[in-house]
Amino acid sequence: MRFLRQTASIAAKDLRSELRTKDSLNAAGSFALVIIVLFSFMLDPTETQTVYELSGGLLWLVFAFAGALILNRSFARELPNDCLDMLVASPVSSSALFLGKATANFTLLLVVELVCLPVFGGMYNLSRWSTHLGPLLGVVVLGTWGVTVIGTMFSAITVNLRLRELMLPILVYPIMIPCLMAAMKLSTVLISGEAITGDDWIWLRLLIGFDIIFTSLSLLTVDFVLVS
Amino acid sequence: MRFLRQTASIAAKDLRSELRTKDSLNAAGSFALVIIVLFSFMLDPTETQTVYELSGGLLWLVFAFAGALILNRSFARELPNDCLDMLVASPVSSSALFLGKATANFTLLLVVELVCLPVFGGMYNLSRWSTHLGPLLGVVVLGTWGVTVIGTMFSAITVNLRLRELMLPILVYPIMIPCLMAAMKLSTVLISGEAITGDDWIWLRLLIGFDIIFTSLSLLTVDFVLVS
Amino acid sequence: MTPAVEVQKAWKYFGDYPALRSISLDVPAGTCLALLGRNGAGKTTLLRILSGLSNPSEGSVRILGHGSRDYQARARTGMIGHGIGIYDELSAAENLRLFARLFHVRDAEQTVQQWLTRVSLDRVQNSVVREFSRGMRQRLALARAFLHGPSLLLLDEPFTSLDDRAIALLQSLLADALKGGATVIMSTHQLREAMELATHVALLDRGKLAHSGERPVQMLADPTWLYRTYGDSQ
Amino acid sequence: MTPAVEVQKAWKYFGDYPALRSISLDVPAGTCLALLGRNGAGKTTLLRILSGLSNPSEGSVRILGHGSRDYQARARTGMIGHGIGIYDELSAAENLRLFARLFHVRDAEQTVQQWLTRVSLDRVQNSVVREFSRGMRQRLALARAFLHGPSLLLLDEPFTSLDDRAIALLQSLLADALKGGATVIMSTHQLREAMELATHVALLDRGKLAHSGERPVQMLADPTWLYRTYGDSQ
Amino acid sequence: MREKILYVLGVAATLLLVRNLYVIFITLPDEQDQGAIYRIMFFHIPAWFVCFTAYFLAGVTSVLYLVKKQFKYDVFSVSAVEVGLAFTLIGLATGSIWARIIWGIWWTWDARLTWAFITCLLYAAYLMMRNMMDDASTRARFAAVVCTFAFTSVAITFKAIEWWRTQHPGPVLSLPGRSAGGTMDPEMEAALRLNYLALFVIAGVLIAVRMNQEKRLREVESLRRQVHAM
Ligand code: HEM
Ligand SMILES: Nc1ncnc2c1ncn2[C@@H]1O[C@H](COP(=O)(O)OP(=O)(O)OP(=O)(O)O)[C@@H](O)[C@H]1O
Ligand SMILES: Nc1ncnc2c1ncn2[C@@H]1O[C@H](COP(=O)(O)OP(=O)(O)OP(=O)(O)O)[C@@H](O)[C@H]1O
Ligand SMILES: [Mg+2]
Ligand SMILES: [Mg+2]
Repeated sequence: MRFLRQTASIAAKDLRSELRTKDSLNAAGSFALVIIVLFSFMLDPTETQTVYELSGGLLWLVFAFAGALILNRSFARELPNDCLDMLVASPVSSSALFLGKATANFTLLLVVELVCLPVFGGMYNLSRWSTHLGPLLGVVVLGTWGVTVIGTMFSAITVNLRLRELMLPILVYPIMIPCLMAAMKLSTVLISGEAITGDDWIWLRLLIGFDIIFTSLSLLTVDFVLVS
Repeated sequence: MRFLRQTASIAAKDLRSELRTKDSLNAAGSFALVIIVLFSFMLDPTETQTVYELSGGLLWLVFAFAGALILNRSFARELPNDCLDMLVASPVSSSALFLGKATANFTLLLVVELVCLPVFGGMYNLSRWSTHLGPLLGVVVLGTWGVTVIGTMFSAITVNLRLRELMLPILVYPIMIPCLMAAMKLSTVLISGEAITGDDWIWLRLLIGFDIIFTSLSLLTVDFVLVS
Repeated sequence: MTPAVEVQKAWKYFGDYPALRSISLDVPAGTCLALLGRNGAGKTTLLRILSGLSNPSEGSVRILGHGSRDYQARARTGMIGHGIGIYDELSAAENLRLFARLFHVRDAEQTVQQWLTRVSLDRVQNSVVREFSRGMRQRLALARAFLHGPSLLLLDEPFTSLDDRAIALLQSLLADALKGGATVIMSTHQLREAMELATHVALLDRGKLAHSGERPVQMLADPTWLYRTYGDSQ
Repeated sequence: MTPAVEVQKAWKYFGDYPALRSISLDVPAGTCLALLGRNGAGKTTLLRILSGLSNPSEGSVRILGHGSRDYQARARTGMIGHGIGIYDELSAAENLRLFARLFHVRDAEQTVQQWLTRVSLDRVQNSVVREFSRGMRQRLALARAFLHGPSLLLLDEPFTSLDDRAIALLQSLLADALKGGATVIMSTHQLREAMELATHVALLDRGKLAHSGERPVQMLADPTWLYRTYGDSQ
Repeated sequence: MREKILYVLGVAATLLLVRNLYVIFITLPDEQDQGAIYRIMFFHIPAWFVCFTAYFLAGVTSVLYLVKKQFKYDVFSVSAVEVGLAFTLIGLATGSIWARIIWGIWWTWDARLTWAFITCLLYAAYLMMRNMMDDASTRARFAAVVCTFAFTSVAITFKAIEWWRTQHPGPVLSLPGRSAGGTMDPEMEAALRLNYLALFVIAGVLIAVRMNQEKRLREVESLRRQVHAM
């Protein structure tokens, strides 16, 4: 109970300082639009088949990129006035702190994604993108959580000099590959208007397993990262 | 002379402190590699024609994304101890400061790109990618300089913003699109093993013109950004 | 009565460098300890261990009878570090509310208002901290540290860059806290300000505890007396 | 002789808010001016203008006879700000070398070594600054500011978090610089330390110059005399 | 007095617009190829022209701000960009509708369209960035630099039809500095020019109103700061 309330306070704090004004929503929206314009230069948007085939990949590329930007900042935000010290010294357990920050990042990322999704569908004339909206959102949520957990952890590691050498930040993004890969495959299928069948279930299992494993791993290790 | 030495000192300083921690280099490098790997799974590698057509676009998208990670840090690095103040207060002109930082970013970005290029060629079985290596490198250098100049300039502008991670790409990409577009087109041609001919010269002219215009614009205005 | 802080044979290594060397220190409840020592002596390192930001490499630390990372110890400790520890993007009131919630302060809103008034920031409570001058931020940091009525206060160079009025405020806050039975440990170089409150002093010298005990009377007239007497003469 | 610093009717607006209001101040070469004022009075704003980090909205500023952003003015000015202005990822020696090069110091390497010894950081010169204690960083910041033998020194609260030895060091550095004909302008809240050197004082009160002139004798015995006499009584 | 002139101008322009609407929808005949939909041109083309002019003036005043450091230039830049952005949105909307009827799709990644869209995003980002800065002086300086850079995008949008092969129609008006154009029916062109005038004046009035508001905003902000300082 106490744990949950603290987690919520931390998350609320992070979200509030991002959402001060409606800045972040606006920013997220234009970010999505800008990236979508960039893609239009890469692809020939009139070849609908190719666009459908790449759709999941492009979508998650945007998500991963936006994620990398937002997550990199997550703990760095605490540095200027040594705020992280105050949080760690307060009666908040490291895991509540981590979960709170992860929740805030997750929410921000999700907002960006939910803005991107329809814009992406609309501007590329992917008429079938919303036929399996429920499952698609499910995949987005699962994939985003995976990206968030790893990214938040990485963000915590980079603020700690000692661990930076030990834990090889260069591994962080590659660790996300299974998660991104699964999310991409599933999204491509769903955006193309098909249902998840036979072969694709394994991707879903991979995605869920990934989320569970890395969430537990992070919660177990975060105390070592934050308390020196 | 004095100008060049100061520029070199600033660039050396940035490179040295980046190479100490390798933060943004690692982040940008591993992020770029992840994208390349993921897309190689997404694309059907047997459709060689499609892959060749997409190659330039994909490559520059990766560069642009990786670039944002590096550029975000460029001025942010100066914040913690108010180091930027010391640089601005020293007898270094704002333009030397800017050029120094741009040079450092350029080098870092180029390193990431030169690592990505062969990996990209290899993973996608683009057997012809290195046939026009010289011109390709030329295009990479020109394109990267464009990206860097704009990115460094806007890094200075956005460094104090709440949402600088998102604001940087939002402001920077629209402005650098001509440069990215030209670089994409030229790279596609060169990676496909063809030479730059007739119609494509306009892109090269655009690229060079872009570099010149924005370098001068930045040098003219940077003083207003740095001195309040 | 258990001492507020019990440190036993605590060592702290950074790599191979021992920043603290076998520190044993008991701070009785209700006292005010001035932690003195030259730059690099290890004051901050010790305070970070006491505040649970860092674990000693060897030795044990008990805070108010609990382990240094225990909820009970943390909830009753207040801290001011080198940085002010408040968020620039949030308003003054939001900052305090956040910490009130994290520390489970009862009547959070009322306590926050009370403290805002106390540090005379009530009129600007809804302004973003970024707009504050350094003095205003320092006052807010004080309010943040005292908000939950801590039984143990850990202050790392609290007088730094406060003007005369703010120093008077801090001293009165500390005096009130001491009167209420709290224990205060502060590191400082501004001996004169510290000596007005300190009942005990401890002197660190390159990681070792060179002296600890009640404040010698000589220090009131001549604050550097301790350095000269117990400090390394180099 | 031209004054080292000439400020004429300088205003500084942040938006429409005047942080400095018509400041006119001449600082004769070779003097040491203590810039006093409560939190938010505008000390930092004025020092930033003098150091060329910011232009006055109105009025004119001459530094050593040049415009405030001129190469000649900048090359002969040393500065210590709120932040210490050194890079955490570089080593002590690398930091100094960088600034030596930026300031075109002759015999850079030798000067750097000399200053490292002077601030007793020669033994840790190759350690990354991040590992230093606050006092060590401050000493390094001192070395950085004095490295190029500036004729004008602008110091924003330089005594902050220095220990007795470091304060003595800074005071001796300043005394040497003054003896060498340099001009010093420092803002501070630690009046006692400042009064040992200051020949002149200026008091800012919410953006206005409330008083400036030679240091009144009363201030030696009672540093807050100025505040009480010229400061706003609120 | 100034306010009164503004109101009078605003009313006059609105009246002109009403008259133009009458001419456009009632008097003018349908066009031979496009039928009734061509009428959207009377809004599409002037809207773009007005917004380009606004961006151009904002660019000029931005440079002036950097040189002279007077807030009135900054005030004009924001106001012009905001009004310009509104007209950009009108241009995009009318263009999209037109495209839907003529080409059968709402949007295509044609060079002109894409650049118009990029310009829109860029100026939206400009306004967003301003919102994120608290100190008016910093805001004005940085915004001025961004505005100067952003103008390149306007230039490219303007030139896109000449530089790339686009689906979007080429020049129809004869403008200074343009070789092609001048292929329009004189009666239509007259109506078009009158509508130009109406929209221009309306934009001008809007900018002036917005400038007043911006000035007030800054005054309020500084009063608040003064209260803080006490
Ligand atoms: C969303 C879709 C569209 C966008 C973003 C768009 C954008 C623009 C822009 C930026 C201009 C500026 C002209 C200038 O001042 O040089 C323009 C002019 C014009 N547009 Fe569009 N347009 C769109 C759709 C259309 C369509 C569908 C048509 C007709 C088939 C059309 C016909 C014209 C014409 C005739 C001009 C005037 C050309 C000139 O004289 O320069 N537009 N449009
Ligand atoms: N960048 C800025 N933007 C807006 N207002 C500012 C800025 N910098 C300073 N101010 C305002 O200018 C006034 C003077 O601030 P300044 O930092 O110069 O005070 P100070 O005398 O140095 O105070 P302190 O002793 O706390 O350091 C304050 O009211 C502050 O809020
Ligand atoms: N994170 C760290 N990594 C490596 N060494 C460190 C670290 N933190 C402190 N040290 C070293 O430990 C020693 C004690 O540092 P500490 O900051 O505790 O000193 P201090 O007494 O607080 O000094 P000051 O008065 O300057 O604040 C110093 O030699 C410092 O270099
Ligand atoms: Mg310390
Ligand atoms: Mg100050």
